[in-house]
Amino acid sequence: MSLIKDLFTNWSVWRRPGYFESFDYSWGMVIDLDRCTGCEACVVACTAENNLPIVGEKRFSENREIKWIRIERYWSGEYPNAKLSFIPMLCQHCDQAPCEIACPVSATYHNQDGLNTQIYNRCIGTRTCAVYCPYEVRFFNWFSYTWDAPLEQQLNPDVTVREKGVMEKCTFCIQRIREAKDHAKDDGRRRLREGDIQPACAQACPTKAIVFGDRNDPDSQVAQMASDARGYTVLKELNTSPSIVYLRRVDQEHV
Amino acid sequence: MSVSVREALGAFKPAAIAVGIALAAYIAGWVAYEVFFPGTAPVQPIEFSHVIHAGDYQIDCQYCHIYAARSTTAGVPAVEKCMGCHKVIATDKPEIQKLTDYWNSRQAIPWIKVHDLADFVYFSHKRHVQAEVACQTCHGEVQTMARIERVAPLSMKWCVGCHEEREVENGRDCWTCHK
Amino acid sequence: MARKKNPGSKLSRREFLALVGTGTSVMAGAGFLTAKFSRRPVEQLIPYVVPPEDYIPGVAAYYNTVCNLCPAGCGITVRIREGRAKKIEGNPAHPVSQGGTCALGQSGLQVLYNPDRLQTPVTRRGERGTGDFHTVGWNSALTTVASHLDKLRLANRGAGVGLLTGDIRGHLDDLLIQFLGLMGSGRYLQYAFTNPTNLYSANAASFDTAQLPYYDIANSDFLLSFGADFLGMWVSPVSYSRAYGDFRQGRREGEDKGPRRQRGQLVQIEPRMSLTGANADIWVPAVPGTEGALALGIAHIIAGGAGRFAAALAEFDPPRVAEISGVEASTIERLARSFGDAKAPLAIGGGGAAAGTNGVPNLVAINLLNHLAGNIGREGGVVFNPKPAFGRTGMQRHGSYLDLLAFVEEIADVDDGVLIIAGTNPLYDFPGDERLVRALQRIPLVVGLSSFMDETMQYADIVLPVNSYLEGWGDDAPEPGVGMRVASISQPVVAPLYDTMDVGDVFIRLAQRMDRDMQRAMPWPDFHAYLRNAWRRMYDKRRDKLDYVDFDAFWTAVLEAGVWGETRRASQRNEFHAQVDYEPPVHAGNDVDYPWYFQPFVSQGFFDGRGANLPWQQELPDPMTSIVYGSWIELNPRTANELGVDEGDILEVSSPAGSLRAPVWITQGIRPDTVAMPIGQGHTSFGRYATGRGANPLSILSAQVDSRTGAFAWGATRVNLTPTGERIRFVKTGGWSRTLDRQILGPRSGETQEGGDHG
Amino acid sequence: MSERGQPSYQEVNDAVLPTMTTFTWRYWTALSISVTVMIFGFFAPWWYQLFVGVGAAGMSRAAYWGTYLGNFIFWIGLSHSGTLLSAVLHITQSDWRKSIYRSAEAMTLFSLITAAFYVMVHLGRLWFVHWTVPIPNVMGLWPNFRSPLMFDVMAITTYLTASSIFIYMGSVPDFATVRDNATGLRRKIYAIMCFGWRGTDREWHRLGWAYTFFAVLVIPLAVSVHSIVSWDFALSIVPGLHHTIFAPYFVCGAIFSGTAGIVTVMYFLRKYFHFERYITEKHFNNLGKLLLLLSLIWSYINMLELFTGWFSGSSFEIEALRFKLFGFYAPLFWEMIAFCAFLPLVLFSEKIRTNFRLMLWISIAINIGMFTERFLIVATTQPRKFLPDAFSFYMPSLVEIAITIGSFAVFTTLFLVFVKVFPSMSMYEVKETLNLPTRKGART
Repeated sequence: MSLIKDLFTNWSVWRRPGYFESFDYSWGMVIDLDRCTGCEACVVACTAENNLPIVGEKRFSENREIKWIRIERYWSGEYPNAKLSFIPMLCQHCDQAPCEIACPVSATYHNQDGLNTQIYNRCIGTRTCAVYCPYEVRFFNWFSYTWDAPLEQQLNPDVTVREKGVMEKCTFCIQRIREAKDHAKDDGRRRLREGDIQPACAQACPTKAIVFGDRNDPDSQVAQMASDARGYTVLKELNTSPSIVYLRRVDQEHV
Repeated sequence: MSVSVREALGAFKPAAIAVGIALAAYIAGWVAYEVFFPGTAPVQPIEFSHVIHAGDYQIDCQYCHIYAARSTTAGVPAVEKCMGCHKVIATDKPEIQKLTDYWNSRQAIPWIKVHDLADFVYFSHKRHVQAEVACQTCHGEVQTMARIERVAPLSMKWCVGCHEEREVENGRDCWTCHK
Repeated sequence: MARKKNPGSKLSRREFLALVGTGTSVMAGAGFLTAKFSRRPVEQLIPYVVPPEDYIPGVAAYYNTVCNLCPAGCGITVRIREGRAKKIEGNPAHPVSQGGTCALGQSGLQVLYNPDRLQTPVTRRGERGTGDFHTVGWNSALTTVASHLDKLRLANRGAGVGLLTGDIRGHLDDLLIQFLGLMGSGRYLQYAFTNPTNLYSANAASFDTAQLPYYDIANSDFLLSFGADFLGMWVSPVSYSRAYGDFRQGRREGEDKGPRRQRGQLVQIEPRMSLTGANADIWVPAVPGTEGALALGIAHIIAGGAGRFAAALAEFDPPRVAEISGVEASTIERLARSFGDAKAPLAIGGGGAAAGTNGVPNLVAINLLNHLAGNIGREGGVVFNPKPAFGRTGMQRHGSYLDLLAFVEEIADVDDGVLIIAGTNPLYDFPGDERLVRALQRIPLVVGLSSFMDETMQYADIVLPVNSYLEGWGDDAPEPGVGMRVASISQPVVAPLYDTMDVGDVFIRLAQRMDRDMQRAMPWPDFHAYLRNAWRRMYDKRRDKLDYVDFDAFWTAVLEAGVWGETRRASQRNEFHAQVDYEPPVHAGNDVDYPWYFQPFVSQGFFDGRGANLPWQQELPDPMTSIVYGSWIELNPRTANELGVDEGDILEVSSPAGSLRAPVWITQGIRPDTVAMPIGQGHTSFGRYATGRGANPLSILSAQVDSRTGAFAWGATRVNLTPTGERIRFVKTGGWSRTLDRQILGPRSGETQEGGDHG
Repeated sequence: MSERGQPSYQEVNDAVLPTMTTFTWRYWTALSISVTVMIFGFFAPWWYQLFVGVGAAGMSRAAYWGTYLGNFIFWIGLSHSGTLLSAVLHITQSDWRKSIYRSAEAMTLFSLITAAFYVMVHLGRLWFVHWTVPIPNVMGLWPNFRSPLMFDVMAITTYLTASSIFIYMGSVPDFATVRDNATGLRRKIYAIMCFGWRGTDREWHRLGWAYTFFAVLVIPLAVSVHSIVSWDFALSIVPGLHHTIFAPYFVCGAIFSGTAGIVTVMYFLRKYFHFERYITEKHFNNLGKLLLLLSLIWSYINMLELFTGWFSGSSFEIEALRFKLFGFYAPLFWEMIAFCAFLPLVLFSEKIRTNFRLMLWISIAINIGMFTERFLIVATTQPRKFLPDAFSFYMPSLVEIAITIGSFAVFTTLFLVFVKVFPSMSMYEVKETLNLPTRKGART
């Protein structure tokens, strides 16, 4: 039975060196923390694009909010030399994703675009992936959420509205990727071009701190910026090899 | 002294038979419903016959389902479209008069969906039409159906099976069809 | 056989068969029903009777229009699917937004689809302010108003009609002027407490150009910002943010990366660390209102005792300035040196610096820095805009706080005066003095044009529901401009959800219900027609310069692009006309009973409070604290120790004008002698999401005004804090706010990232 | 009465068979209470949770796992006593096992079932639980065999099957005895249940052979099960869970709590079914020794875990450790240490080991401690992971507490039913230990 064959190939394939380079694309991001001002435009943009629920004050207070991208803030120093740094935290789409081995039903897996994807309607809600995720960027639908009419008219028809008991997370706006591929096919192009796609956060960002592109394409903007001297990946020691490279904020103490 | 298993079982025979009959009846009832009210071929508000249009008159599918090649949805023709012909053609037929009533009262026709995919499924008619998949592959021999009937199971296995057979690019990637 | 089946039983064959019969039939029925109810409900396919043209289900359409949630006037692109607005993006072609948006702009969709929108005209039934209204038809509502106006006009008492609006620009402004003109009234005022009134007059005084300049942040390399939270919600956040990005890391335009230029340095001078302060390289907490002195101190060092201002600056030597502003002399010298040495230094003043009783002098002093640096009209400096393509500048439109009071009271004094309020909510924006309310109470007819029943609308007699900006027509000449002449049209991207009209339409309809000359004077069928005419006139003026076959081509082109501009720059010589002098700030309340400076600040999510009814904004974590749903008061840890309070303890905040309660948020980013509160919450009537949430700091401000302009000085009140003993848990996203030396923000400068220590 | 105070075969029957047929008021009250608690404590809240969503429980961001999984480990652990123990002792030919193993194995079975319940309670979408089973389906999809949870599903189902066969097989001859002493329908039922056991040599021989075979099979199985359960946690990279020591840690802890569980059960059987002559000091003494040994091992492993955490010097581990030892849940942690590491030390004295009531209290204390341990594993680690900004806190909700209490009722109910269906003491094996009956002793 072919399924059994697949089963065993899948088992070993992940360990093959250079496996991810062999993908069609490897979508990635570069976030320049020296540009990021923490204005949170990306947060609302994501909410609007991906039908994130309005959970309400009570559930928010229970840490049940759903924000695929959030701005984390870290203080250093004391008044008057206090400094506040922002870092946008979203799914890092790790190549060695801890969450992917976790799911008993393969609701989360690595697809041919190098995306760490989440299939909502396959999820049975064991929440293991969220426990395994070191970046805390997976969000669980503790309830089924509703929208006060007519707010639901804004919901994006390209994205499912998740029901209770389902895990969800940043998809790099995969619906946009799909649409772009669709248009590319219409134009008879096999591959997408640089700049065909922008996730909601990158598009909204007023300082253009977020750059999105294909890491497998050496002359793409992401590939080039990723090699910047300021580049780093969050929690590198965990060896999750994320798809998101951050550019450190320059701290210029002496002006 | 001791009781044999067979003997013991005997005591439970009537009970077993009763349960058996009950189950049989239950299943029979279920089947009856499926037979008399088939979900795959519901009764439509207007007895529109594809046999006449697609069969006899050989009208191209996309003449009415205009969005099939341009969009994810094939689109059901607007009442206006039907009236385009039926202002003059076959106006005496009762079904056509139904149509005319809808048109005169400026009401939409509440067609019943036969091929209904779940909300979490992304299906693009455009892609399939452009890949030159015949409509009949999924919708069956429509031109022979007096009342539209769903022939394909529209199950995931069925979709993926076709994708594999045609070696569709990323045909087995969940996100190709899910959203 | 039944007997054979169970010999033990007493059943007769008949009974047995009956039993079996009923049993089976019941079971069969059960099966039937289970099948019936276990089946998925039937879905229907409802086609159009007549489909709208260029409509393809499943394919998105994009329309360009203008955002009017704040006065910046960003160009936006709205994504439409099946006739519904799905997403707002920045319009890349628009020079203000350049493809970006702010958090508030994204939420415009929730203004459109807000569940609390006013859907039909309503008239007051109960007492004013009780919010007891009942619905009426447009016809009767308009007729009532029209007849009233007509009466006044025919009696030549039209002067008793006043129009109070928020920030209305472009041709709608002209239309309103015309309407009032026909009424024989000049009473037309635009008020919002966030209007940069002081900045206008300061610029008028220093450069005699009464407009908002275009600060070329992108090309400057040293930016000295006095209280201007230009990365927050100050004046034009998106365009400034974009500029800031380039200011830090150089232009980033798709393919070409551009030459890597010197990274610009930002110094933020303000008592409470704003978003801009958080992003600054150095945050200098100065005493509120003393920014002017600081600026002069810096000027003193730069000028070095020479030049025209030597005399005026003489007394502002570092020690003295340090004593006034609470900033060490060394820091001042350091800043001055960097400012002097920088290639393209730039000084921006606003926000808190302009919100004192000495706002104008402060800003003039800051302007002086730009003058000394030779910035005016220079790249990387202060670029003044050419006269806008149409409409009045803010200086001409806006009224100050005192103007507003006078305005409303005058109307109240004339017998049967009429006040029409559109797109502004002064009863929320206003400090805690009753004069405005009392005046409103005395006006016989108050007509409101609004989408929501906000605090002010509670006092209206008739409220007419207007289109949200995504449903109506309009145009806009953004202010501040971007150094060149820009105009954009905003078009309806979706059909109006409810029975609502554009503001312009309302007045045209009113005119049509009045006597003949009125009708003749305003002949247009609707505002759209008026707008087209206006643009036709513009087009005709420039016909030779523009290469379009005819006006329609031009019009469609502008609609498609969403923006139209002329690369015509204003020439401005680097002259300085004002007398510089430092005027110490006056704060309401003495420093004994009211030991703390009180600094309300415009919040990221709600701007001046207008965003509070949008659930997305309510659930938007505040950038500095990550708090959602509610307001707080920011304390320095030292202050908290003095009061013996901890995070979440509720304080009684009392000022000479009133008091409120707010929970404590302890932050390193504020002076110990200052406390701060976000503006935006504390609505008493603004839809289900905003009403009765948090507290409104404006409500306890004393009616302090700027000494020169009479603008509302919302940074000039002192408060006293008393713990109440109650406490709450903040609703917020953030957990701990220290990195615990984990590699989250990256390796320190110099080092590169190496594998960590986690086994 | 036969010599040396040994009971005769008849007396063994007379001791056991009545416990199955006589329904005292005490039994009825016990049953009705536990059934009520089960319904209103377990099933009702679960039903409610199914409707509103898992949000009914106290879990939230960062703490995605809660009491449910804590309970799951606890019950799996409890299940390790019976089958494993009885198998080991069976192979090692230690006869004292024979009077207690039946109830011990029952414990295994029922705690496994309770644990299985918890897996379902934990799930966000219970109605799709069958997707975890590798069966052909309309989606043409297989479960993910790389997932530790998948290992779990396999391991637990296998273990459940094995131990149910084990216990059933062990009781076939006893069913025959019951059959022979029963009448009417009951007689017939047991006739079927014992597969018409006649007691021929061939039957005895085959039983013995198969039984030993299963005993050997069950031992590695039992060990693997809890190792796998531990991997659910250890395979995550969560600080405080990502320890190689976890598998032995869990297994040892499991047997520890399991043995304590047996002691508790034994005490009640002895008290209420008057098995004084069959469950004696000897049993308590032996189990006491076992408990002592296990507690020492457990403490050792526990120290190892804490040490490695501290020794790693990694900010993540240290913070996790700090939170566990001195954080909000510190009292629970120290309570656990007291009950599981220090209290069992008193078992060094034989006087205490053979004191039934004391043994009861000690065993209960140990299980409380072990329950705490399982709770701490989920409650203290997840809220302190990697990004301080995402640090949070976990506090079980009423629903979770109710279900936790209810699950004990589930177990009790099952057990109360069991004692009426199965002979709660293996009659034939007890008889094996007696010397052959004299003419006086009647044979059945």
